[in-house]
Amino acid sequence: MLAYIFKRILLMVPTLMGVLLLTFVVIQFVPGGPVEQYLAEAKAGVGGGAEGGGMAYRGAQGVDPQRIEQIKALYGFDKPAHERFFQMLRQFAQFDLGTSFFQNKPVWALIVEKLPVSISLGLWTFFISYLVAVPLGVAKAVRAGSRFDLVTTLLILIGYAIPGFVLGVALLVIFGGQLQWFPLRGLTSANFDELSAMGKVVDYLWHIALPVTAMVAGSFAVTAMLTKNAFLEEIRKQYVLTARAKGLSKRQVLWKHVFRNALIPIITGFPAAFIGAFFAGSLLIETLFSLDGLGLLSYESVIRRDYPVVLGSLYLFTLIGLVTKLISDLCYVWVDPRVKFD
Amino acid sequence: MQAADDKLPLLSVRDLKVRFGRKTVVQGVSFDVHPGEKLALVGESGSGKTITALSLLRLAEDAHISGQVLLNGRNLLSLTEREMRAVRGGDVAMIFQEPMTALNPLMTVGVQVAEVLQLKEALSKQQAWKQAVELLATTGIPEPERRAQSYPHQLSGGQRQRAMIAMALASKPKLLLADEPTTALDVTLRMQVLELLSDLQRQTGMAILLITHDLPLVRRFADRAAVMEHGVLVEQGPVTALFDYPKHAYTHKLLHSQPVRDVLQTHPGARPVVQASQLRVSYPVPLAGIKGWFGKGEFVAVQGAQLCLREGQTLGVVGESGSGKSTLAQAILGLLPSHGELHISGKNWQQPAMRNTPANQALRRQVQVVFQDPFSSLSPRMTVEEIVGEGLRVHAPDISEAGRREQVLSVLLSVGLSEQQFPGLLQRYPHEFSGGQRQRLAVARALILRPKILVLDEPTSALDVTIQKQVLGLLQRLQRELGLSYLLITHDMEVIRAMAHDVLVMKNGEVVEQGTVDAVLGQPQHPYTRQLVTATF
Amino acid sequence: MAPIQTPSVQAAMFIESLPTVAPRSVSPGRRAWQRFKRNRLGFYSLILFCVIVVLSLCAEVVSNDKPLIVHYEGQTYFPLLKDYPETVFGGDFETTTDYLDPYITEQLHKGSNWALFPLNRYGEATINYFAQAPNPAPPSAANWLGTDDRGRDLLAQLLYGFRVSVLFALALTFVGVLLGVVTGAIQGFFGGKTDLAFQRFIEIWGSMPELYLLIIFSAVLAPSISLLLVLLSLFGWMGLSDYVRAEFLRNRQLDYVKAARALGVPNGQIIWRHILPNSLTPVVTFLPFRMSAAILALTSLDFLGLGVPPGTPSLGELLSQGKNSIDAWWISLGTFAVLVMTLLLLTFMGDALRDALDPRKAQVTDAKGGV
Amino acid sequence: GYAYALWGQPKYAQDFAHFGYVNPDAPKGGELRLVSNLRVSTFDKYNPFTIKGNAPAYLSNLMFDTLLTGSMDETATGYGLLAEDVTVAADGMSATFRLRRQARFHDGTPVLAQDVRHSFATLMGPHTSPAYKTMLAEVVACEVMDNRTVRFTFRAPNRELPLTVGSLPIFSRAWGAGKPFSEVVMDTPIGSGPYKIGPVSFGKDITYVRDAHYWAKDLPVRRGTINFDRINVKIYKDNTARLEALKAGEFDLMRFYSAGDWARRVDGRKFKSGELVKGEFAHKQPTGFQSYVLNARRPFLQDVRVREALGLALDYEWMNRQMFYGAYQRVNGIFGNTLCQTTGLPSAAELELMQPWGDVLPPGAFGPMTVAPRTDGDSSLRENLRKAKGLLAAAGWTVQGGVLRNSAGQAMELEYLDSSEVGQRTVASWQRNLQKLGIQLNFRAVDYALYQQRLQKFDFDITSIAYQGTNNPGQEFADLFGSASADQEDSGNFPGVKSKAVDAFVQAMVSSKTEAQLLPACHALERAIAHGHYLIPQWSSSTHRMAYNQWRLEHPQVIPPYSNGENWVIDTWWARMPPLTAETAPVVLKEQAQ
Ligand SMILES: Nc1ncnc2c1ncn2[C@@H]1O[C@H](COP(=O)(O)OP(=O)(O)OP(=O)(O)O)[C@@H](O)[C@H]1O
Ligand SMILES: Nc1ncnc2c1ncn2[C@@H]1O[C@H](COP(=O)(O)OP(=O)(O)OP(=O)(O)O)[C@@H](O)[C@H]1O
Ligand SMILES: [Mg+2]
Ligand SMILES: [Mg+2]
Repeated sequence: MLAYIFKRILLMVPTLMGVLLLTFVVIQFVPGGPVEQYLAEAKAGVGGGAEGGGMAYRGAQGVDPQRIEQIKALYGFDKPAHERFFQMLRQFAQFDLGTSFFQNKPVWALIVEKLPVSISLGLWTFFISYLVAVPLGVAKAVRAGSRFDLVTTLLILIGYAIPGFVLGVALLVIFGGQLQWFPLRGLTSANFDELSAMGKVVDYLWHIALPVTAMVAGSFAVTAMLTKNAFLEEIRKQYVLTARAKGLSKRQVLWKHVFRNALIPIITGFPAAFIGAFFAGSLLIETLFSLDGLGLLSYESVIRRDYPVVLGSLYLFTLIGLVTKLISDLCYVWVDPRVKFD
Repeated sequence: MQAADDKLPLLSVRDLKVRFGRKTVVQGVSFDVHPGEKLALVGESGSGKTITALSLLRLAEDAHISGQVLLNGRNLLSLTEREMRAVRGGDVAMIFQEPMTALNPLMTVGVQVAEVLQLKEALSKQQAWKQAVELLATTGIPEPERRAQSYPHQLSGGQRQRAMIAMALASKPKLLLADEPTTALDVTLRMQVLELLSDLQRQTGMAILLITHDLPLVRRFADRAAVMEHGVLVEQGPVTALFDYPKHAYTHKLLHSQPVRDVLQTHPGARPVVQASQLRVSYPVPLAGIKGWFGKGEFVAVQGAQLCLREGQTLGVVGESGSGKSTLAQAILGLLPSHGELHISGKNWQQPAMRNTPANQALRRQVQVVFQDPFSSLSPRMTVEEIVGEGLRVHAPDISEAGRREQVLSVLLSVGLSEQQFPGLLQRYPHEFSGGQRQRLAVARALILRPKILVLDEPTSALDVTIQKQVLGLLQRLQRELGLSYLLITHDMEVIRAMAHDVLVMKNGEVVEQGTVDAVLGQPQHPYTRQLVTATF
Repeated sequence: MAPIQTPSVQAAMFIESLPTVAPRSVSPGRRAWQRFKRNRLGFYSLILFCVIVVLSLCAEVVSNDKPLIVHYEGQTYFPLLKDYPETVFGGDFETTTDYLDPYITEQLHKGSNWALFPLNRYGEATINYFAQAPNPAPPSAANWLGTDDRGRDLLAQLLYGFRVSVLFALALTFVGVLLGVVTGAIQGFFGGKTDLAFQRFIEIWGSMPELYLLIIFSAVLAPSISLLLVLLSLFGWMGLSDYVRAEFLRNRQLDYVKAARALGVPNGQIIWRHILPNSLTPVVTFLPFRMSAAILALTSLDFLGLGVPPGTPSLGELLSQGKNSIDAWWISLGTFAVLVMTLLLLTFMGDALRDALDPRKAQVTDAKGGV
Repeated sequence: GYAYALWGQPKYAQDFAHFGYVNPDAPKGGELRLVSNLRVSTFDKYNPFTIKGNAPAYLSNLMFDTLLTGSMDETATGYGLLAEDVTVAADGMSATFRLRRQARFHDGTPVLAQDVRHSFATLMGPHTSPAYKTMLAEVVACEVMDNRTVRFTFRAPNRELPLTVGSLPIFSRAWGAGKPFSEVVMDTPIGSGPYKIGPVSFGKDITYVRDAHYWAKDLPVRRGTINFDRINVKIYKDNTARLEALKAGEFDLMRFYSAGDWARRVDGRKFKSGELVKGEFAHKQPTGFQSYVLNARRPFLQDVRVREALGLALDYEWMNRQMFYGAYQRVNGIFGNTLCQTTGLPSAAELELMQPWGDVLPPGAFGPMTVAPRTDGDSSLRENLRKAKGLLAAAGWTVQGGVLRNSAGQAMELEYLDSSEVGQRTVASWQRNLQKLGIQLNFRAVDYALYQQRLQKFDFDITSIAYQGTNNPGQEFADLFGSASADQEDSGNFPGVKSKAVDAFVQAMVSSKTEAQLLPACHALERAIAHGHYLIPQWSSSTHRMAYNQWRLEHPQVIPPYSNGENWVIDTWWARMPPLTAETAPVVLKEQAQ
């Protein structure tokens, strides 16, 4: 097994290189790089204005070529592509992720800065959704076809069908704006530091209640249905009879015997979801509740062509993703000793 | 130990009827079991014995059960699910017919046994584990500590069966429903297990409902016997009376069916089709502790085996349970990697043998197999027609659909499964059959291709003597007419006597003795062989 | 080994007599269908879904800005089938008539002229130009479900949007499932080096900067539904592939696979007939969700100009409108209702499909379910 | 002198006590809570001038004084703030500023000529936003004459430049001293402005605190202004959330740019109770000329008649009614709401300018100024379309088989380029109307960066551009409409106007020495552009739409015509002290809200 793990870890290097190379090459073809952004900024006025207008514009002359060269050098575009690529690899090998084009921060710092929000949203969403969805799925499997099954299906599907951002807006307007039960933005209150420990916890929970609700509502359906179907698949097998013949209670049969057998499909998504809980952001929810998370960071870096952030976070997250994948593969073996990879 | 008639019966079954959809498979069965009594339920394969037993515990899925099942006067059929739970495992325990599928594949057998102890005896985890290991040891499993940590698929057929027995006995039930508990055990182990049961019975007054096809076993072990045919109890009574003066025609037939030896004489010059020497097969086993991270240990299941199977002949393989017979068979089939010399019709398996390379595939057509555990070897989502017809579909793709169906039907008929008997037979799924029927499906699947070499791993263990006779007769006839070669693994000396030309005796992964049937069974050399021959009841 | 003989010879070898009656057999497909039907909810969902899809397929007849028949000055016209210039009806322009124009309406009702309009008088892109309330307008007699933010009838939008979205989703789901299952099966079944290599490929492919790729494409190509289908298909299969791989990794070690191997069944058949049917749980589970995800995906790329071609009605587009004008509740509510309904029907159908694929499912409806 | 006026005399005499639109006795104190209106909804630095990163909203205005400051009721006059005297050389080649003695930076050091030069040099240096370089391209140098005198010299005489340099932010040399400017990021700026940075929740909110010892607080230009003790700016990343926060009373004032929001979504409890009110404050800012730009480089759009026909199909009245809630006025010409605005027939002076170009100018140019087509009252859309049909026919385009084709059989198919799907909404009705003419207008939305790239390469048929208006038109019009820029990629000449006449008018405009010279040139230019139908005028708003908390804020009665919304509020409004509550609010205020 260790040999396999070792092999996988070794393979991560070429994989990472492949990923970076691919992205790097693609980036060379994307129209509108940071230099162009800079030039556009040189001409555009401040935003706003009446609706229907496209780019706001006030007259200006072109920027002289010398300036453009300067700007290119500023962003490192004066060197040929392959040189930039290898320089980047060298950096990444030392876990130096570079510095953002548009913000005055190293990519590491940016990511670390956004983590609290992403972890807050992600982890809660993850725990709530699994803690609810898996038992719910089991209950649905046991009572397949009953009214309970029907009603819960209806509920989780409604939750799933409302896109998170629409639900978020609705929650925000009703509970934030109209009723003012919950705050409209941020992760903590302004006076967070002055609060007692208990007060801090309450304040924090109070702030994340709406965004987490918006995120979690849609997350039950898939896991619950997957659990249900995985259980239905197993529940009629012979060993379940044996377990029942031993006199085990329904719950013991389900959780001690069936669960492990039904786990493979559930586990496939689990590690990714768990790690994802730390690093995945939700652009729309973050925006809506004015939270500064990774979702927003990655989106903005793509749209604004902030290549160091794009590549740096890609590198980091791919690395984590590869490790996660390995863990989830190892989980298969742990759950089902019959599974072999060779 | 004759049960006193005046004593209240422990279990009283009255007019039990079980129905699957419109099909009634148990049609009004009534019998009593008294405390400490051993009642044997014998009968045709598929007559409803397993279903009857399952119904007592209300575990027959999708079945409609009616009638009365009184356990100490309580009707089990009207208990709540919760009350029923106390009965199961506690008052009544069951040994299932097919241990491979009946054991949870992802739990070690030790845990599965210990679980009962924790539940019913309220032992702590460690205590339960300790006791589970002891229980496994009493059933004769070697290295019980290691075996307890094995998953079911890492055990031999007989070992699984013994794990099943240990599990059932763990809770010291008042009534034990034992469904074919010894099919995968060799004679010596069979004795040991029966001994164990008798011991327990003496200690706790446990009653046993023994479902079996093994009539000698019934005669030796049971107090009373009941005979079942087509879902009806046709006759019951004390064993001696029943065996000596059978009243019902079916009972009569049952008692007088014996495999008949009807094989061609040995041709010493016949071409060898399977030849092996210095064959060594091993399984990787996890090592304990840190070492387990860096590598795997090895359990050598077959060591230095030498064998030769000639065209048109049968090589019988007998041996202790867990001695590596199935392993040997799988190696010959190219399903396990092996070391040493192995030639099938003069060819080698292309390594790794498990791979379905074209070369291997061509070879595969010549070597077919009936696995020891038929249930798990049948795809659960394929119908009988697909399962049995598959070989044809693969190896003779030009046969038309209708032609194929015809062949499937005829081969099924030849193993005693007919459309008249089972309406919609071809469209049934494996789980809708009885253990013996599944075994015959597996035989049919292998036979339909008329392979050159057939590996039969306990092909008749779940068959009653009448059907067994039919199937063995069929095998003999095919061998005569087509010159098939069989590698026949069995614990049943009768079968060996009827079928084999040569015999090979295995113990602890080694071939301890081999020679012609007459030589080996007539003048056994090895002490184990001697034990085998004399222990036959 | 003797060649396979003709069936009759073969049969004669095994048995004394052939069965006299040819067996009445129900094919496995039929049995599956029967199991499907036995799930009432799923069965009716299927029917309802088909009805709605068919209805949306003939949306032109139900909801259109063109009349079905026009009788004008003694002549009969079928505007649904043919475009008539306005000049035909006494207008100014040689372009297709706008039958909602009051000027034309007046012409069509002069004297003995008449026109028969569809149930809802708006087509997929019709702006209710002659409405008085600002857009988006709440439900009214003219627009039963209100209008969207550019003055199009919401009912027509939902009908046509459903059509576009569902057809797109079906296609995307089909392609995605196909790719996912095939790749997952190959990795899981062969394991070893195949798995190792393919997994790395997926990892690299999966981290492709999709957004940039799309931007590049949008620079070169005009948006169209088929382009979107291709682009989304390129990346949409990987999630499912992992699930199928996991199932295969487990199931390939089971005894019946060993048995099939021993039988000499080729790999393809083992995958297809033996393992796949037993590995479908995630596939069946994800089907409805993939459908609805595909529906939403239609808009997810709008901000890049790669969503549905502008002006194409789609449920996703309506949803984002609903978010932008939260006070126009009729937009969100209507769209949301259609989405939930679609999803529900699909899920119920998925449940029934699961039952259909499960041979152990009770043959009788009134069996005691559960453990 | 104490002030510099672009044209004529400053409105306020040298000894003025305060600007006319302020309340000189406005109480000081209280807090103004604003919401950030920047596109990027966070900040990561305090230096507003460097390229990288984002500075908080309003920082530059509140923390840095300038040499001159404008009044909100004049268009082009600067009154001395840091400078007590400004003198423009007779040849117009330089401007000299003398700094006030009492001028102090936040760290207490005096503002010296060296600081002015340092500020100029830094802004022109490599580390700042290119906008400064563009703005100051005509400034050759900044020389220190003595400690308190500084002179800017110009490349060519240009009346506007003294105002431009007068509006440069001035900061201390001590700010981030010793570091390259690009690394001055988190150092608190040392300016001389009225506010300092107070409590900050970094990246989220910022509070500016009034400098109690602000050196200029008693200057006439500052009398009655800067009344709030604290100005708090909150950041919301989402528009809906921001709107809800307004309704919930989390801040005091918000400006609206969307007519739909203003008409439909600004209501709620606090509006009913009268705490929040919707205020529409009329202004006289130039309308600008937000327009649909027709790219005349494209073969189909080369004919002025085709371009006019396209404009006739735009039903502005419908849009204003159905989509804008009647909130806008139609733009007319490029100088709306300024002195340069053109009406009626050309004057003699204009004719004199135009006559030499009779053959290159569009024929209508000598007639009355264009008036955007209407679809209400006497005229109707059908009529406009008929007219358009006629124009198209004259240009050789007729409908064949339902599609507009030219003699070569090419179908008229145009593409509208936008950077977001949202634009589709406004274009939809135009598309519909064009369809009636047989013209297919496709809407194409592309990624923002791509959009810019295509604009730079003039790779579009039609797009929409919000040209900002100006009271002091000048050289920039050569970039916008000049022949030279028409062929130069990356220029501002999107419609591709290439006319010697236009070049001549721009030249006349730039070189005019007096207003009397300037105006005819502007009119001629406006006529040439308008009659060329390069731009299909859109709409503009003549009011600042602001919802504010009237229980907490009060504003002066006089609304200065040239203020830009928030600046007016920050400068001249004051806090009600104590704030009103539901009990204390007078009935008038409540009724006003109804
Ligand atoms: N789930 C099911 N659906 C339909 N028929 C079934 C089902 N399970 C069993 N049967 C049928 O019920 C009959 C009785 O089966 P049972 O398993 O009790 O036989 P048995 O007596 O135990 O036979 P064997 O000795 O072969 O194990 C068989 O004919 C079998 O085909
Ligand atoms: N996958 C495995 N991993 C480790 N050990 C195994 C595995 N499979 C079988 N064994 C061990 O190999 C030995 C031989 O097993 P095998 O199945 O060949 O026995 P057998 O002779 O067929 O016995 P039986 O008569 O009980 O079927 C047993 O001791 C068993 O525990
Ligand atoms: Mg049985
Ligand atoms: Mg065996």
